[in-house]
Amino acid sequence: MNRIEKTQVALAALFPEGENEPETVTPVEGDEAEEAVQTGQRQPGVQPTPYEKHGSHLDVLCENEQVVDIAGVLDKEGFFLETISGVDWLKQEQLEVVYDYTRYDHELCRVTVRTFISRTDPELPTISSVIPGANWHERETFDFYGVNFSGHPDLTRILLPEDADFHPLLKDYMP
Amino acid sequence: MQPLVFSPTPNPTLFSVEGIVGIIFLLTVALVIFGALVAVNSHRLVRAVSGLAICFTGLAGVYYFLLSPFLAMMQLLIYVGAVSILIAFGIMMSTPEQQDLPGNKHISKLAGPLGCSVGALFFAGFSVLGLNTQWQVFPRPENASGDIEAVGKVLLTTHSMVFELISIVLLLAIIGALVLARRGRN
Amino acid sequence: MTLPVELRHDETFVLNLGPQHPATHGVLRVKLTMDGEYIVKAEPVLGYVHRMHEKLAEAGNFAQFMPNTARMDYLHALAFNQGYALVVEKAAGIEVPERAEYIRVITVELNRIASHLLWWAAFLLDLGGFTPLLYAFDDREQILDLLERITGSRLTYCYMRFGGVYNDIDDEFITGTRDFIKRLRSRMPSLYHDLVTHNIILIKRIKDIGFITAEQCRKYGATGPVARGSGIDYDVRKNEPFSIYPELDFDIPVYNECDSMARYMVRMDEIEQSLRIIEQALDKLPDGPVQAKVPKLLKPEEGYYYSAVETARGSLGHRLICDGGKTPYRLKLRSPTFSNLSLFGEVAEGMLLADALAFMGSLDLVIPEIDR
Amino acid sequence: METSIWRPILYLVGIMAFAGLNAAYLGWCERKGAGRIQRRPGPKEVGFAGLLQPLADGIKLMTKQLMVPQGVDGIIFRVAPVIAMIPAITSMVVIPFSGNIQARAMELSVLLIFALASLGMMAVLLGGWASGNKYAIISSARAVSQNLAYEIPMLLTVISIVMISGSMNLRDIAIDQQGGFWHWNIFRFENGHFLYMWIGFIIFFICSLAETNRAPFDMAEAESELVAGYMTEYGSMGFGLFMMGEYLNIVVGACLTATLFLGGWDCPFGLTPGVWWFLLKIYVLIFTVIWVRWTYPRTQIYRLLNLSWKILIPFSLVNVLVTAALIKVF
Repeated sequence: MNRIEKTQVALAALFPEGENEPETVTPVEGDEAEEAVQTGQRQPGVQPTPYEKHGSHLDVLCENEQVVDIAGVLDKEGFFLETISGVDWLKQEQLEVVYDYTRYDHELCRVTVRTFISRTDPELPTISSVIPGANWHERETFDFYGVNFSGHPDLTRILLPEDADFHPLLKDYMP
Repeated sequence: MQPLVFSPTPNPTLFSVEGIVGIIFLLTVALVIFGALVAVNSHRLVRAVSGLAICFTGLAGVYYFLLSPFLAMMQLLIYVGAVSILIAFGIMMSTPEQQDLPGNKHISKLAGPLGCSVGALFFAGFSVLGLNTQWQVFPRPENASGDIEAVGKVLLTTHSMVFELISIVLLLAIIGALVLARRGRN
Repeated sequence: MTLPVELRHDETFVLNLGPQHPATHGVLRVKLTMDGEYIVKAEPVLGYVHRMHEKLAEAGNFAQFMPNTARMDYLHALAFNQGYALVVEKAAGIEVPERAEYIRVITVELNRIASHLLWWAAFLLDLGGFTPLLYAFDDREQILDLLERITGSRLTYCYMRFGGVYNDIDDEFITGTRDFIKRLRSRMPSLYHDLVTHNIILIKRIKDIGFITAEQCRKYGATGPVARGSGIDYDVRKNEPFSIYPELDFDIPVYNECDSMARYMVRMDEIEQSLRIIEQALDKLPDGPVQAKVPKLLKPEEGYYYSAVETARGSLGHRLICDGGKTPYRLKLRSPTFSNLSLFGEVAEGMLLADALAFMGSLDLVIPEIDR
Repeated sequence: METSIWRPILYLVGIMAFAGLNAAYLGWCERKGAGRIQRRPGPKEVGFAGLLQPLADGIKLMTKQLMVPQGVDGIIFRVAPVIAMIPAITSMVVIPFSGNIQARAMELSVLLIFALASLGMMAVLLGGWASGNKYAIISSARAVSQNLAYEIPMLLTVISIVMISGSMNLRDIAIDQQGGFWHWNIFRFENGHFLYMWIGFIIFFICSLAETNRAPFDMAEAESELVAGYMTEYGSMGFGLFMMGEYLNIVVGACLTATLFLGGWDCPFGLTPGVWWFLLKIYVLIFTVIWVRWTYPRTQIYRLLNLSWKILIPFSLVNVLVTAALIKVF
């Protein structure tokens, strides 16, 4: 079992519903996987993605509360957090938060964790209790998107002035 | 080389070595008085310490004119260079703010006049004494130039007791400082 | 400020280091709570040169963002060029001609050396040594001259294109680069190592200072020389090979001491490794075009793309999300020093002010890259 | 006693001129020296080889407004730079430039120089305090602890020299070393002092670097840590006076080193002693100071203090003991 499969199994344990378990553990080259990744319409679960195409081995779509558990599992597996990016899907009326994880060793494995949250009341649990390095990344996401990370020790503006009252990366933000 | 002393000539002109020496003497005396006034009257602690340092510097000058250059140097080295600086340092490290000292309002109105009159009384008394005393002219002290050998001999013979006592005091001070300084450490 | 020292009941005071301070190399501000000369708490305050590049990316088409990349890490601008080119090429499925890949690697590595030289100079300046600055600038100037010949600029390059590079290199550049390699190799032992690295004051200043464990690196996502100084063998060029790096023979210097000296040594060794890379790439340089046929207006298909490159400061990631339009729907930059600096608060606790600044210097901060 | 007024006036003018020229032109020397060390030309635009640069700098500094920021203690802030200059100039009075060029051969001249040096510390302390700036205060605290720490080994080394010469008069100490370099205190080979005084010389030189706040011991103005230390709030001539005071302190330190260890105005080979040898020695020493400044990085305040308390003071104490013992035996 290589690193990618191991990680996939470890993560799949967080998604108990049988239908989300992938049938095979090798990266799927088929069209279904492709489509599922791109539309963002699929069910929560772990899905292998073609690395050559997307630069990521595993794509995890999860419920909001699960980000902490996933961070815990990945932390235990020796992953580190690369970055957290917010995305504003204005048409679908929701925000997405993307976490990128990878490992230091030579068995390359990149994991993308994604979760969708409401656009009107964006709230997510913080993972900074598990991964202290997430602190600043979450502050940045709060800064740009207004995502409220509950339980964050110091959710203040980081790059924008401390008295800013706007979230500039929202698609409907007009300066 | 002789230390600067007043010339026996009774009325030196201003533009001569004796005249300049006289001016310098008056300057040192003025420095003492000015420094003392600053030290007493200033409302800021650091300024008061500066006044003290000025006063000490003037005193060193007075010692020099009293034919004790060694004492004068020691006055500069210890009182200005060490004591004043340590006091200033202490203030700097401990005062919470550069506040003006609060004027004490509870002093009776009589205090000023009383103090002045007592001071005037002392001044008058000493003046009368000084003017009426038959001053003896002592010969030049032996060690007027501050010869280091003579100082050493005096310290280790005539004043050896004092010298030893001072070392004990200094030793105690060092131990005390160490105790205080080490308290914060593990 | 009317109070010279603001003493609280617990006898600490706040020292505001920056945003204009000689040791922060830019406009970083660190709020230090001090107990005498010891740091009780250190909070970096960011954002003084924030320019919202990520929003700018969403405002134009793909090619229009290329000049912006160099404005972030102005010291290793070509790696930022390359990182952005790679992620867009990945999204749009563009093949890059081999010669272009070689030229990219040569220029990026030259730029890496320039960046490390400038770091070295600035680090020594932090430690109070002014002379090394000018020696390093002397060498860096040679690199800038070389790069100016082919890229047209000296600092904020916009040299890469999707599917290649803007300009082919010529013989003069190749001989100039070879001369430079010879020159730097002859200067490294005497000017850099004898004068500075073996200096007892320098060693005492940075040895065992700024101790970062491998676990701390992982928790904070530190990469680059900071991680490699803590015994982590992580370099995107080896771990996640891109471009022509797999075809070249070079080592990743790793030191296990975890202190500022280890980070210093990593960078010094990396200069030598970069020289090796350039030499091999010049030897192997194939003929051919330097620019693939690419449509003027790119429209990559919908999807999530991630690609990483190794800059002088660590792993630079581009998270690109496309919606099929002609502009990036979302471009997130994972800048290495943003993560590296987030360590600072934890590690600087309990340090002396002078040591903390030496430690900060060893992190190799480029503020515009943190603030983006 | 000859009481001509002209002698003091001539010395006054001479010392002021010497001090002023040194303060101005050491800045030029430093910049030129730094330039050469760093493979660049240094100042060269104003006058031949930039020789008028100090004049230009002086005019610039003097014509700038003396800014007194809000919240500083105005009087002390203005007076501190002046205090920085006084001791350095006054010390020149007792320095024997040659056998017959010395303003005053005081019996306690060594003591006088040290007494005045401690006055200079007062200037740093007051200047830093009056600025009302946290960096300046930290810098003042550093300067005082550094100066106190290095005064002790310096004085101890001087004591061993005084014991050998039997005098605190700089002139007597210099005369004691006349007649070739084997008589100099640094190489002294008589009365049982078998070539160990160079240890004292090194201690003294290190201490004089620290006392004059020069790199690698320039803790008080460590620009990468404390911006400019106690000079942070100073501009124009306030800054200029601090700078000049610093250079003059270096000159005094070099003069003291040359007199105490290098035979004063003596020629190394016993030929034509005179003021030129003295000047040559002090400028070689000053060049060394500049050289060190532009070669080494700065050390750290606690290492600096440890160096003094744990290495220099024990060594200089042993030095005093050995010297005393050797004087007793031979």
